[in-house]
Amino acid sequence: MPYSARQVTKDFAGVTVLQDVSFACQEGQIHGLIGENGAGKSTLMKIMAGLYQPSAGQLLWGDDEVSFPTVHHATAKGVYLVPQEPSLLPDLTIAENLTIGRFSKHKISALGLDWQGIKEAARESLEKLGFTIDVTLPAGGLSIAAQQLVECARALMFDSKFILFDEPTSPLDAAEADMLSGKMRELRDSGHGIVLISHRLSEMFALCDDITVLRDGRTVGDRLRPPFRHDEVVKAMIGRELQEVDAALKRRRNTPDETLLRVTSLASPPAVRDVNFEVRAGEVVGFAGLIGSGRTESAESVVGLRPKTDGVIALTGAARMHKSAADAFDRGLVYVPEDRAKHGAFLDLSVRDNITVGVLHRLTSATHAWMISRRGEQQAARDGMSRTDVRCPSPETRLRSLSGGNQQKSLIARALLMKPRVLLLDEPTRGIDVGAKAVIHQITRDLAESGLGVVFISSELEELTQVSDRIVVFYEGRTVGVVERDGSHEWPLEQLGHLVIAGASPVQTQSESYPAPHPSQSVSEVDPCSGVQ
Amino acid sequence: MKILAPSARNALYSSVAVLSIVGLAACGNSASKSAGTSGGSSSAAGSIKVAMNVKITGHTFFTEIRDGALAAAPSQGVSLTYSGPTFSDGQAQATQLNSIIQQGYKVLLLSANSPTVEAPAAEKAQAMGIPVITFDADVIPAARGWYVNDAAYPAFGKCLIDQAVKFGGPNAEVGIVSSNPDSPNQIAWINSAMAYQKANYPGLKIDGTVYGKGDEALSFSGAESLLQAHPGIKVLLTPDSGAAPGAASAITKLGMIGKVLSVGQGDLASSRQYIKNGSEVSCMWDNAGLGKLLVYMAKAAANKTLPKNGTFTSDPAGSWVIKNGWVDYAQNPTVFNKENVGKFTDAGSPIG
Amino acid sequence: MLRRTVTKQESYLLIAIVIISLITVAVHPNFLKASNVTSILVSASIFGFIALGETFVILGRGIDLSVSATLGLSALVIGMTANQHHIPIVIGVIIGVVLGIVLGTVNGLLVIFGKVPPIIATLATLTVYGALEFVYTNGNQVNSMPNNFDNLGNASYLGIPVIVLIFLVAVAVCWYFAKYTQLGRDIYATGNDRQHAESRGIKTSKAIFSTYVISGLLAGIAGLLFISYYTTATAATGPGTSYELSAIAISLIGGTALTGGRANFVSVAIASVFLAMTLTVAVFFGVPGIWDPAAEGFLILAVVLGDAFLTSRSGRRSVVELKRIISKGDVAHLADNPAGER
Amino acid sequence: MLGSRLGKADVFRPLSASVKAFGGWEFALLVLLVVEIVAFSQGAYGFWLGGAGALTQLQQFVGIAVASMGLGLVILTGGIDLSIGSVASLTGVVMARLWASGLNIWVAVLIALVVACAIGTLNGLIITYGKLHPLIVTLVTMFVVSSVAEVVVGTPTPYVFPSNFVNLGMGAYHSLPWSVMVFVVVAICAGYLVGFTTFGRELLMIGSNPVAAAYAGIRVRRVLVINYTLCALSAGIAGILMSALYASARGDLAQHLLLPALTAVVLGGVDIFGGSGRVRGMVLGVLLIGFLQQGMMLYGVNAVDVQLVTGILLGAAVVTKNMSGSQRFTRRLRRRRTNVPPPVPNELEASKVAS
Repeated sequence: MPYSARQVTKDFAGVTVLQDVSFACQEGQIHGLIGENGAGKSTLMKIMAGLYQPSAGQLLWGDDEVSFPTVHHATAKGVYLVPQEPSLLPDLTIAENLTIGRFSKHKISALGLDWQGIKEAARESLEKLGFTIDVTLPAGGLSIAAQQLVECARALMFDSKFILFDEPTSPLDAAEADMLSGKMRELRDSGHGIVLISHRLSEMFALCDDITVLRDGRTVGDRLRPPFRHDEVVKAMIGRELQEVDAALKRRRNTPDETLLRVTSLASPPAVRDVNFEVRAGEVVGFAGLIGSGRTESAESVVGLRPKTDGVIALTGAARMHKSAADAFDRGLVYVPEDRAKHGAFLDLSVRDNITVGVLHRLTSATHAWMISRRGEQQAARDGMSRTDVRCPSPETRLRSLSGGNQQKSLIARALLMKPRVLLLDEPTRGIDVGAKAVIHQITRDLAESGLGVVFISSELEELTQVSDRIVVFYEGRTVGVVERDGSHEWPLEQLGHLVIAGASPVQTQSESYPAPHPSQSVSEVDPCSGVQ
Repeated sequence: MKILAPSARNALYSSVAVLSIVGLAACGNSASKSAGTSGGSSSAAGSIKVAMNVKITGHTFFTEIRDGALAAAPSQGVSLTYSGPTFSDGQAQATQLNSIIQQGYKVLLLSANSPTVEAPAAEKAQAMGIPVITFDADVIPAARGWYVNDAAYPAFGKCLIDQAVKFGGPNAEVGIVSSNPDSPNQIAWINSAMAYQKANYPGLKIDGTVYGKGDEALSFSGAESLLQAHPGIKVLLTPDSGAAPGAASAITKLGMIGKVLSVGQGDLASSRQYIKNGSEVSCMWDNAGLGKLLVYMAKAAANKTLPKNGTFTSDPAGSWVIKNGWVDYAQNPTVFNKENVGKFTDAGSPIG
Repeated sequence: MLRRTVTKQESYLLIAIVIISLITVAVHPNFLKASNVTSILVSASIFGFIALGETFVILGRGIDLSVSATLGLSALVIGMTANQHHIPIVIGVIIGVVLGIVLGTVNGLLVIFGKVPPIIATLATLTVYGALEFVYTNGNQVNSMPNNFDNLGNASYLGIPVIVLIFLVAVAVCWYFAKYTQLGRDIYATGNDRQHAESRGIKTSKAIFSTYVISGLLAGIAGLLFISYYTTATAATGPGTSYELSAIAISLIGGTALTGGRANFVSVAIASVFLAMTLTVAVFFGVPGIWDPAAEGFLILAVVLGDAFLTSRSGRRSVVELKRIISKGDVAHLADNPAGER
Repeated sequence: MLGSRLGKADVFRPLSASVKAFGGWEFALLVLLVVEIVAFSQGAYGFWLGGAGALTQLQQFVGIAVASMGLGLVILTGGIDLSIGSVASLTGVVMARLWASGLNIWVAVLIALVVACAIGTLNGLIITYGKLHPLIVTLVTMFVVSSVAEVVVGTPTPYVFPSNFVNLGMGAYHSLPWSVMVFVVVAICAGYLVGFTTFGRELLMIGSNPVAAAYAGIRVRRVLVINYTLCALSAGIAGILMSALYASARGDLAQHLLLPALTAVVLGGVDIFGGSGRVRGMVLGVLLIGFLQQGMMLYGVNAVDVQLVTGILLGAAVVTKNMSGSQRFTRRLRRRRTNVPPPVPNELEASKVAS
C-alpha cells in the first residue's frame, strides 16, 4: 500500500518551508524529488521519516492516517531515510552500526546482547546487496559509497517498505553512483518503494518512474512521468530558462597564454604518487578522476596543505617554492576546498568574516597600530559579494543561514579577494542546485577570460566538459593523460571515460574494456571501498 | 530561532540573572547565620569583637580550640567569630584576613597556613591598631604581637623522643610522618626532636620521611608504604594531628600493634581509639584550655594590658611567661597513653 | 580497530606493572609481601571505583569533576550516621547509593536540561557539594567507625580483601553493562557521535544523563568503601585532595579517549592498580612525595602518546584490510556509460 | 556576529544582530555588577569608601582577573589551559629564588616571566605537533609544574621582598593600586588583540572551525602556540602580582587559581567550545564574581557560603544563558559531533586537535 503525505505544511519559527505539499510513493517504484536547494525536499523527507513533525497536514499509510513522533516509529512502520551524509558511527563495527538502536527488538538473549547473532544478521543483510565485507571492522574506514551501502543494508534489516534517499550520489564518483543506482533498481524490483533526491538530472531521468518538482516549498505542476524532458524539468525547478548561461558556456578559447603553474612529478603518498600538469593563463583545466584518484589530495599538496615528499611546483614569477598554504595564497595560488561545511565555511560567523579572512593582513597597517580597517573590510566584503553575486540581506548575515549555492559563492569570493593568478576549485558545484551551478560555471569561465588560470575539479564529467578547455585525468594518484577537444571542438568522450575508469585509453585496453555488461554483475564487481583515503 | 523580540529577550536575560544572584546572595547570607562554621556567639552590647581565623575549618583540632574559646568568651565579655578557608590554602586565608580586618574587630586570633602568605594582612591589621595573636602556626614575628606556641619546642621534641625510646629502645629505627615539608611548627618540632635525639640517643636511626598534608587518609597511605619499605621501623614520629591517627590506623591495619608505635601529636577526638588499642602514644595538651587562654589574652590585648615581656596572669587560666610576645602554652605536653587516656575529654582537658 | 587498540592498552599496562614490580622487588625484596600488595590493591580499588564512574562520563563525551565531592559527602554522611545510631552496613550502602544517585542526577539535569557544558556544570557542582560537606559536618569530623563498618574495611575472603572483591565485581558489572546492554551500547554510540546516534533512534540525552547518574552512584559507593577502610573523613575529604583529578588521570591512563566513544573498563581497573603501585614504589625508592603529581602527569602523557600511536597504526591496518577486500574490475559497469554521466 | 566584537563596527550592523550576539548577556552582567556594588556598598563596611574601597577589593582578586584574560584567549580557540594555577605558582617561586640568590628583583621577575612563557610555548607545541587534546596536555603540565614548583621553592621559603616590589601588590598611586593598573593594561591588550587585530580574528576563526581555518590559510599551529604562550604569560603575571600581594612565594600559592578564573571567563559569555566571546564580557565576568566574593566576605558571610553561592551562581548563570533563546550552544554541539574528515598531516591535523 502507498505511503503518502497529504497537504503537509511545515514552518520553523514562523518561516514556512513547506506549503500544502502532497507527495505519494508506491511500493515497487522509484519516485524522484527535484528542486533547488531550499525548495524543501529534505524537509519533506525528514517529515516522512519522522525526524520532523508536520505543522499541518497528515501522513497516510494506505488510507489510514499515521504519525511518527520519532525516527524509530517510522523505522518500525517500515520507512527508512538514507541521509545525504551517511551517519555511521566511525569507532563502532559495521555489524553494530547495522543493528544499533534495534537491540531491544531482537538480538537480546538471556545474557544481554547476542553478538554472534548481531554479526550474522549484519552479514546477511549486506550479502542481500551482494556486498561482502568483514562486519567486525570499524565503519570509520569505509568509503562514502560503502557507507551508503551499509545504510541500505540497515534499511533492509529493518525490513523497510519505503527507503528514502536524500542526494545519495552527490558525494560519489560516476562509477559508484552507477553502482548505487543499480542497487536502487534491484530494491525496486524486489518490491520496495524508493524516493530519490538528486541534483544529477541525467541520473534521475534514468532511474525514476515518476518525478515530483518542488519550488519554494510548493509542488510545481503534477508529477512528471517518463519520458522526462530536461528543459521542462529545469524550467519547473527554477522557473526560468537556462539559455543565457548555456550561451556563455558555448564560448570557447583556444589561445591560452603563457604557463602560470607547472607541477612536475608531485608525490605525497599514499594518495598522490606521480602528478604532472600545467595551467596556462586564461584557460580552465578540468581535473577528472574517481574519488580516491588523488585529485583533491594533489590540489591540497600543490598549495601546501599536505606535505609533499617529491616534485616541483613552479609558479611563474615566484622565485622560490611556497612553504605553506598561507604562503601560496599570498603568491596568488589559491585553493577552494571540496567539503564546504567541514573545510571551507565558518558557518557560525558572518558572511563578511568568511569573505575577508584571506585578506585581513592586507587591511591592517602599522600606522593604525595593526588594527583591521573596518571601512576597508566592509569595502572588501561588499566587493567580494558583488563579484560572485552572493545573495544575502547583509554582510553581517550568518553564513549558516545562506543557501548552499550562496555559501559556495562566498567561499569563491574569499578566494578572489586574495587576487589569485591560479585558482583551484574543488567540486565547487557539489550538492548545489542547477541555478547556482550555472552561475558558478559562468564565474569560472569569466575568471578564465580575465586571464586567470583556473583548475576545476569535479566528479561529473558532464560539467567538466562544459567548463573546461583541457581535462587532466587522475587515476590512483597519477595523472594518466590530458584530454583536449578535437578539431570539431568535440570531446573524445569515450577515451576520456576509459582514462577515468581504467587509467588507460581504450586503444590498449580495448579487449578487456568491453566485457558483456550485465547489471547485476557490474554491480557486484563494483569496489565499494575504492574511496578509502 | 527568534522566540522573543531581541529587546524583550534582553530584558529577560538581565531580570532572571539579577533575581537569581540577589536571591543567592540573600540565601548565602541567611545561611551564614545558621551555619555553625561561622559560630559567632551572642554579642552583648559593648562586648569585645574578636576574630579567630584558622588554617582550615572542619578539623577537630581547631574545632576543639574554637569550642574552648566560645565557652570562655561570654564570661570575658568577648564576642568571638570563628572562620577559616575550606582548603588549607594560604592564599585563600590571606584573602579572608584582608576582609576580616576591615570589619571592625578589636583583636585577631590567627593560625596561619604559611608563615609568610598571611603576614602582610596581619601587618596591615596591626597598622590598623588591631592586636594580632597567632597560635599553633606562627607568622613571621614582625607580623604579630604575640604567639601562643602549642608546646615548648624542646619539651615537645623531648617528649617525642623519650616516648620513642621508651617503646623501641635507644637503637630503634624511626620513620617520620609529617604534614608539609614547609610548615614551620612541624619543622621546629622535628628539629628539636632531632637535636635532643643526637644529644641523648645517637643510636636512633631515621629511615625516611613522608608527608600527609595533614590529611588522615593521605598520612595513612604514606605511613603504610613507609612501613612496607622499611620493615625494620619500630617507631613513627607523627607530630601532626592528621599524621598521628593516620599512622596509627596504618599500624592497626597492618596488624603491627605492639611491634610499631605512632608517637605524635594527635588530638584525642581522632586519636583516642588508637591510643586505646596501643598503636599510638600522643604528646598533647588541653586544646580547650588553649582556646580559653586565647580569649583571656585577646581581652587583655584589647585593653592594652597584655605585656610583650613578663608574665600574664588570668586567674581562671593561670599564669604564663611571655618572652618577646612568645608564649609556650604547654610547658610539658601531657603524654596520653593506654593507661590515662580514659581520664581526659576529647579536647584533652582532664575529666572532673 | 578500537577493540584491538584497547586490548593492547591492557597488555602494555600489565607488562609495565610486571616490569616495575620486578625492578622494585630486586631492590626491596619485601615489595611483593602480601600485606603490601593488599594495601596497594585496596587503595587502587577505592580510587578505581570513582575512575569507573568517570570513565562512563568521558565515554559519553563529558567529564565529571564533582566525583571527589560526592565521595566525600557520602563518606561523611555514612560515617556520621553510623556513629550516631549504629546502623547495619546495608543502610550505609543505601545511603551511599541514594546520595550518589541524587548528586549525579543534579549533574545530569544541568548538562541535559540546562544545556550547561559538562566541565562547567560539574565544576559548579564540585564547588557546591564541596561546600555542603562543610555545612553538613559543621566543623566536626569522622574519626572512627563502628565495628561492622570497620570489619568491612578490613575483612578479606580467601585472602582477598572484601573491598577488592567488591571492586572486581563492579568492574565486571561495568564491563558487562557497557558491552551487553542496550543502554551501554547507546552510551558508546552517543559518545562516538551524538548527532548520528540520535538519528539512529538512540535516546542520546537518556544515555548521557545515565552516565552522570552512574558516575554519582559509583562515587557514592566509593564513599562507603573509603569510610569503612580509612574510618576517617573531614569536610575536606575529596576535593581537598583533588581525588577528581586522580579519577580522570586513572581513566586516561586506562586508555579512555577524552573525545568519547572509546573506553575499556578492564584496562581502567588495571590502570588504577598501576597508578597506586607507582606511587608506592616512589616511597620505596625514597622519592619525595612532592614528585607524585609529576609522576601522574608523565604516566598520562606516556599512555596518551602511546595510544595515539597505536590507534594510528591499527587505523592503517583496518584500511589495508578494506583494500584487500576490494573486488577488481572497475571497467565493466561503466561500459554502458562511457562518459560517466548521461 | 563577529562584527559585534569590533566595537564601532556595531554601527553598520542591525541592532537585533548585536543583541543576538552578546549584547543581552553583557548588559545583564553590567546590571548585576551595579546592583551588586550598590548593595554591598550599603551593607558591607569598607566595601565602597568612595570608590577607594572597591579598588582595594579589586586588588584582592587581581591575580584571578589577570589570569582569566589569558585563559579567555585560549578558550576562544576552543582549547583550555588547566595549568595556569601551577604556572602562576612556579613563576612566583622562580622569581623569589632568583631574587634570594642575589639577583635584582625586577630582573628576577623578567626571567620568571620568560620561564612561564616557555611552559606555555611547550603546551602549545605539544598540543599542535603532538596532536593531543589541550585538556590532557595541560592536565599533565599542571601536575608536573606543581611538583617542580614545590621542589624549586625549597625551605625556608623566601619572603621579605624589596618594598618597591611589595608595593606592586599592595601599594597604590593616589588610591589607584599598582596591581589594578597592571590588570587594566593586560585587559586592554587582550581587548585590542581579540577585537581589533588579525591575530584575534584568527583566534575566533580557529575556535569556530579549526579545519576551515587551516584551509583558509591561517597558520593554525603558529597562532595556537603563540596563544598558549600568551595564556601562560598572563598566568605568570598573575603569579608575580600574587607574590607581591602576599609578599611571599609558595609552590601552592596559586593552586586554586584555575576554577575562579574559568568561572569568570564562562560567566563573561565566552563559549567554552570556542569561536565566540569578548574581552569586554570576560572583564565584566571577573569583576562580578570577584566583587561578589569580596563583598560577601566583608558582609561576614563565611567561606563555605561564599563557595556555595559562587557555585550556584556559575550553574544558574550558564543555564540562564542557554535558556534565553540562544541556540548557538546546541548547534555547535551538533557541529562538533559530525565526523572529522579523513586525517591530513600537518596544519589540518593540528587545527582539528585544537578544537
